[in-house]
Amino acid sequence: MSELANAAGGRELSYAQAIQEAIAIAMEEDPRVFIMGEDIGVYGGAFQVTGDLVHRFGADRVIDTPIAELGGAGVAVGAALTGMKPIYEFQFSDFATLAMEQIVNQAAKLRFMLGGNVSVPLVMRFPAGSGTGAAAQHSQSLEAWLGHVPGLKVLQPSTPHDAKGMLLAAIDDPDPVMIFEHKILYKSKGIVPEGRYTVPIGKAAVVREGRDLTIVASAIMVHKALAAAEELAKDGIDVEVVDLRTVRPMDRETIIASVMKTGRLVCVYEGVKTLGVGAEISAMIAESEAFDYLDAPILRLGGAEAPIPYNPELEKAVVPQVEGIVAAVRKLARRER
Amino acid sequence: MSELANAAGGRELSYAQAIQEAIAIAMEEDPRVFIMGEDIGVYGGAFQVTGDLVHRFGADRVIDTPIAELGGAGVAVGAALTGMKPIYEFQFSDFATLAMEQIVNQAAKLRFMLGGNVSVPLVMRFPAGSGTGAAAQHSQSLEAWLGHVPGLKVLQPSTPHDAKGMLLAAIDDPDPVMIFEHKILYKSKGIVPEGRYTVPIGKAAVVREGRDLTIVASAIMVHKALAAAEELAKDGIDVEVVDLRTVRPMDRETIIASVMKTGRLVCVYEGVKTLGVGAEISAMIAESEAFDYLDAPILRLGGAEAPIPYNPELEKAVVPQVEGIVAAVRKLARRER
Amino acid sequence: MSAIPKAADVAEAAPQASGGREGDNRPFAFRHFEPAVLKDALRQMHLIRRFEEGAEESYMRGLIHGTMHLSIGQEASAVGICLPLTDTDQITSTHRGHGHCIAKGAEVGRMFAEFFGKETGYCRGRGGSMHIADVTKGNLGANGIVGGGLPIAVGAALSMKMQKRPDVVVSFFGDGANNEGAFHEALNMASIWKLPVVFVCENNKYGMSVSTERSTAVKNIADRAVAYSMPGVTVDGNSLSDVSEASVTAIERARRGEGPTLIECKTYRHRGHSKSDRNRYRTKEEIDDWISKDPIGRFEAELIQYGIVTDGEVEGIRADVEREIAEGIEFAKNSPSPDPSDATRFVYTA
Amino acid sequence: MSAIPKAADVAEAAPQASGGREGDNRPFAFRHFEPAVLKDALRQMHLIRRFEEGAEESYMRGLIHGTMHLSIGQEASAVGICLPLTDTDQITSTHRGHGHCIAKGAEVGRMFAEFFGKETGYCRGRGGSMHIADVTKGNLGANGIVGGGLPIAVGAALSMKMQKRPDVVVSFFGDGANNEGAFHEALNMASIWKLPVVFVCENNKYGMSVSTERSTAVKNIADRAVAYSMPGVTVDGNSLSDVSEASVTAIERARRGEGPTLIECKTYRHRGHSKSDRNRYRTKEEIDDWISKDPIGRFEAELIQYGIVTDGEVEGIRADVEREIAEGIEFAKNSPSPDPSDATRFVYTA
Ligand SMILES: Cc1ncc(C[n+]2csc(CCOP(=O)(O)OP(=O)(O)O)c2C)c(N)n1
Ligand SMILES: Cc1ncc(C[n+]2csc(CCOP(=O)(O)OP(=O)(O)O)c2C)c(N)n1
Ligand SMILES: [Mg+2]
Ligand SMILES: [Mg+2]
Repeated sequence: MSELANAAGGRELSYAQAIQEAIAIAMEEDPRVFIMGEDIGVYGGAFQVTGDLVHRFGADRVIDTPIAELGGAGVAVGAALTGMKPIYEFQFSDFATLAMEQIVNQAAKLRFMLGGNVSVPLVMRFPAGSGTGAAAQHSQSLEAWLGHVPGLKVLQPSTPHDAKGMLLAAIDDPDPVMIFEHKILYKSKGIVPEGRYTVPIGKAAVVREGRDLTIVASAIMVHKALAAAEELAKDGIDVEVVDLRTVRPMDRETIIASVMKTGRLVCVYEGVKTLGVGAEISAMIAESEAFDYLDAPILRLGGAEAPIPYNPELEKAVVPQVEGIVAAVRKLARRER
Repeated sequence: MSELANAAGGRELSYAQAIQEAIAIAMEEDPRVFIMGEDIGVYGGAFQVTGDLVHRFGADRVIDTPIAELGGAGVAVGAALTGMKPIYEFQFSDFATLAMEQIVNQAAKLRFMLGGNVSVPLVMRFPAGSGTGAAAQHSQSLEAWLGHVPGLKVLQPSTPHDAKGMLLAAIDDPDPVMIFEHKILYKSKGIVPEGRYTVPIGKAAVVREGRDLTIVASAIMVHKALAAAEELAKDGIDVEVVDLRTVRPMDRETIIASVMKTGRLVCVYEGVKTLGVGAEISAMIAESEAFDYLDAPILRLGGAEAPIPYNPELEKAVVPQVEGIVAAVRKLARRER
Repeated sequence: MSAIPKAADVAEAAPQASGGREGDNRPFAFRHFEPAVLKDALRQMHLIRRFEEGAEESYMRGLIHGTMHLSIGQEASAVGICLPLTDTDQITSTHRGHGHCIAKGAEVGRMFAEFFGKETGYCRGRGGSMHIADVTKGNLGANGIVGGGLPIAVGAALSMKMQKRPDVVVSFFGDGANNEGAFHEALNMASIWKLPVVFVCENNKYGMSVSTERSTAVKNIADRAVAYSMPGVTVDGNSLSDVSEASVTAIERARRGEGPTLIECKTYRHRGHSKSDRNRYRTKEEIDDWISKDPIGRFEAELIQYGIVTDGEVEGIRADVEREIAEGIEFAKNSPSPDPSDATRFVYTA
Repeated sequence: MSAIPKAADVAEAAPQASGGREGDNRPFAFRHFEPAVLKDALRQMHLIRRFEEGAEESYMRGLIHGTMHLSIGQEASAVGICLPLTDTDQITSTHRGHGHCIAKGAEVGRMFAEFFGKETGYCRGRGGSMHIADVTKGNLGANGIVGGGLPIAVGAALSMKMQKRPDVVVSFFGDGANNEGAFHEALNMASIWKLPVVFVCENNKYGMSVSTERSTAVKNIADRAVAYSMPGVTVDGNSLSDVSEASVTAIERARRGEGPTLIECKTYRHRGHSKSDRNRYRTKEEIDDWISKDPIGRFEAELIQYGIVTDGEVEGIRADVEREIAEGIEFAKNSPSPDPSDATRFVYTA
């Protein structure tokens, strides 16, 4: 794979390394870019995303904050309002519950409330998701919350390639962009081009083509969906997998086109099923021109209606797994209208 | 109307008065019940919901807090954990963004995280919605956020009758119950029975029967939907209106039965359309047995993808209005599959 | 001006700030500022007062919907604090922010237009009273969230420092806001990073209906400065001169890179908290007592006493202000409303 | 025990608290507590230490997944603070809460079981290390949110007061937590309402990797007590006796209805922040220096010096603890795991 990678001007990097590379590129290019958060300096970040950036850029541009998420987020907003381009790292997305005021009432609304006279070029990064045995207060997936908020853009890259390209797109963006990074993905590897490139905000990606059924999946679920698709191919069920990539603004065109082709839709996401990302995907399709092409109900596989438990078997049981996806798709694909 | 009211053991009360009556009944019955919040004492509450309760029950049970929503919510959680039954009033639901940590990480999850060893019998009240000219930071509808959180129950009563009955049910409930009260409804009037009664949590209400199409509406939109239904009746379109009443847990049975009867569904809600309450209603139907009965796409009329503007015409333009509902229903009802 | 622990730094710094002749016994402002500046300060105080009275009248006439928070009685604090600021210095303001906005150089016509929800308003009618901002003059905006501006101000100050700009940031907030977590987090960060920011608490004794005695565990808000190792001063917020002295001292300190200061201006709002206030928590005596300490009358009397203005000039200022307000209201009235089809504009830049 | 402003109240209250004979020059704990209590305090300190070492070993052996935060080195603070508490007094704890849990009377077997994710664990395997709670002993739980327990403790104290219970609440938190807004809001409310709560800051010099010098604008966290008009004391957190003296004083004050106290225990964690800590922010010298101040060795030496225990008794305590830990691990290992089909149980009561 590494030869292939070199040919394409890329190398294998982990998702965390890809993010770090994007930050470094942006900070080298633009003195307005800086990063702040808890333990992102000498510690290198709870998930080692910032790594040794503090040694490359100094503690004035890689700023360790006190443990104060509301204030920290507000500082980022104030800096963004006055000429800087901050990146704010939440240590875990769960702690963003302390900062919703600044994110939602201030960052998202300031441009609008001030009649277009300001922009808030701010990037926030949210390590999210379960699977680390860290229990209910360190494992949530809250992308649906921010996806509900006009003024924000909300991303969920699923590969190292996209993690780098979408972060660079986010830093270029004049508006506040929220990036949910699944913690389990940080160590996943993939080919990442060198240097600057961007992956557009608002574009889903068809990561596997298929004729029989569409799975729209987000973040880590993209990989589970792809694994399920391989399994299902053995049964002769040809699944198309769409990587959502952006929760807000959602890529209607790509998803609608896929469903119009396959006639069947399953949404797979880790966040709690009720009012999670898949609710919007489903509702968007059900009111679109794709409705008439639907040959079966729209299924959602989302997180269980429970907090994330500590025990590892319970923890697995509350989020969609490959077997569950396979079973659900099999049932839906065979259903006659 | 007042004769009728007396006959039924009720009187006309405003929505705000109905809530106050529920609080008073609960506080009289149970010394564990108390209410806390900002300016709920001598001021009587920003919307005069608590009125003169402080004079009836004293400042020790009608507690004015400092302006400190995170701390206040946490105090309520701590009291609920240790034998009391607090009611916490947010002055505006927008300020709950400061308290999400305590609501979501603590109140909602404590019972689960502690393996069922505790309950958190807590009621929180959130004055919500637009229409008062208070602009973007005082007009949000965030019920979808809390509807996404397992461990919480989330209510949106639309009438004085339900406001009283659901609040009493919420206070009786052993788990944390979040009640979104639309500010514009506070002065609306309706027949309210005297004394104690409860309206069940988790039950939607068919408030108008019809054959042609189902509107599921929540909070103030129930009234707009009813007005639209009257208008549409003139065209011979017979609309069934379902008052959602509970966002979490959602009443699947009532909504599915209605859609199986009418074959067409429009969801009307004030919160932002994307990932708002209607997304869940739509997705729930699209994956249910009602799917095969659908004769048309599922429409959603939700809030615009923008913060609430100050200017009154703009403010009206960003939330569903009767004319918009009428137009949408007309189009959908006439659509041939 | 009563100092509290740590205020020593302030006291030391003060002499540098105070200009004027040796042996000049007049209050600070009269020693420190040119007569023209002082006259303009009086004009601004009148302009704020009449702006808010004009808003009140407009509300009665149905020209304004929504609510409003008037700062009548608090003008010395807004004007006194902003006296040493330049147009590139920044402020964050509050729900009670008309005074700050005018003191930072905004035009009343565009402010009325915002109040009336017009396209010519500072926020094109999208923000209203609680969000008025004139960023061209360094006003980052009123804020509907109590305490919401505090961390934003710290971020702006970090920004000034990172960009090596000479500018400072002033963050206005109320006594009620001082119990919010945002206050604590903001002051702590400003202090550890030695940022050029001045925190100005306008202590009007009440956060809505709750008195500071009932809400706040310290007597003076400035007493909390100790918890952030920054100077804290409590001043008579109805004395333009006392306020300006604290402001000059704190702003010079901030500009020298020595870090933040907490200033508490003790003052009073003559009106209710907002339009829906039935005033059940203050006595008529208390209100009357404070009206007798009106900051505008006091400053006017001092200006006359020290020979900066004549009675006639005062009349002239009042007449000018009157005209400016009338013109502002006319401008606003005659301005176009936003087009409802534009309701979702300005959500995103791109 | 160094007092800071407002600590006068504490000093005055202290004599009431200290029992024992006239002219007794031994440290407070030796005057105040019965020998049996002191011996049990030593046993608890050993139990905490061995519990965490056992957890570490279990982690190495793959019996535990997830992370863990060890309090090795901080045992005097947990045990000293809880000494005067009854089973109906309440505590809120932190992510580094094993010590608090044991000091408040929990059984190590059920704690290990929780750690191992077993149905017999205190939280039936749903909570894990960061949520262990034994509510039957008044432990409202560890908390994964830094500062999350502070307002909850204030609420519990309000509850005690409303129910006219004689019980008090202790809220443990770290130095890192003292910069959270929740700290400010909680302490302010506790003070204005004079609630029976004691705030105990375990200052181990770092919030994860960031030292208090870099994160906190005051030298001693207890200096912040002034901002809430409550007594604030800083004690040597590695001295069981000093900690217990501050605790007894504060708890008696709380029980008398005189309101909250802020206690700061200066201490140190020997281990990294969590399992993923690569220790890039502390020197070996600093760690070794603190290991030499180990609270268990110190207390043991004092007990022997004052003739409360013999060397042989210490050996006995250690052996007992060893057995208790071994049995606890066995119990946990042999306990059943929850049934995955029960994954959504306990979300709602009804
Ligand atoms: C976070 C938040 N909580 C509550 C409110 C409602 N509210 C608006 S102003 C106010 C009182 C603020 O008091 P203070 O800070 O003293 O300012 P003042 O109104 O006295 O100028 C309250 C409670 C709000 N806007 N934001
Ligand atoms: C609100 C919140 N922010 C950040 C974290 C991540 N985190 C867990 S412990 C910790 C350090 C806490 O420091 P301190 O309060 O001093 O406690 P210590 O770990 O030293 O015992 C951090 C940053 C968290 N759990 N919660
Ligand atoms: Mg005030
Ligand atoms: Mg620490």
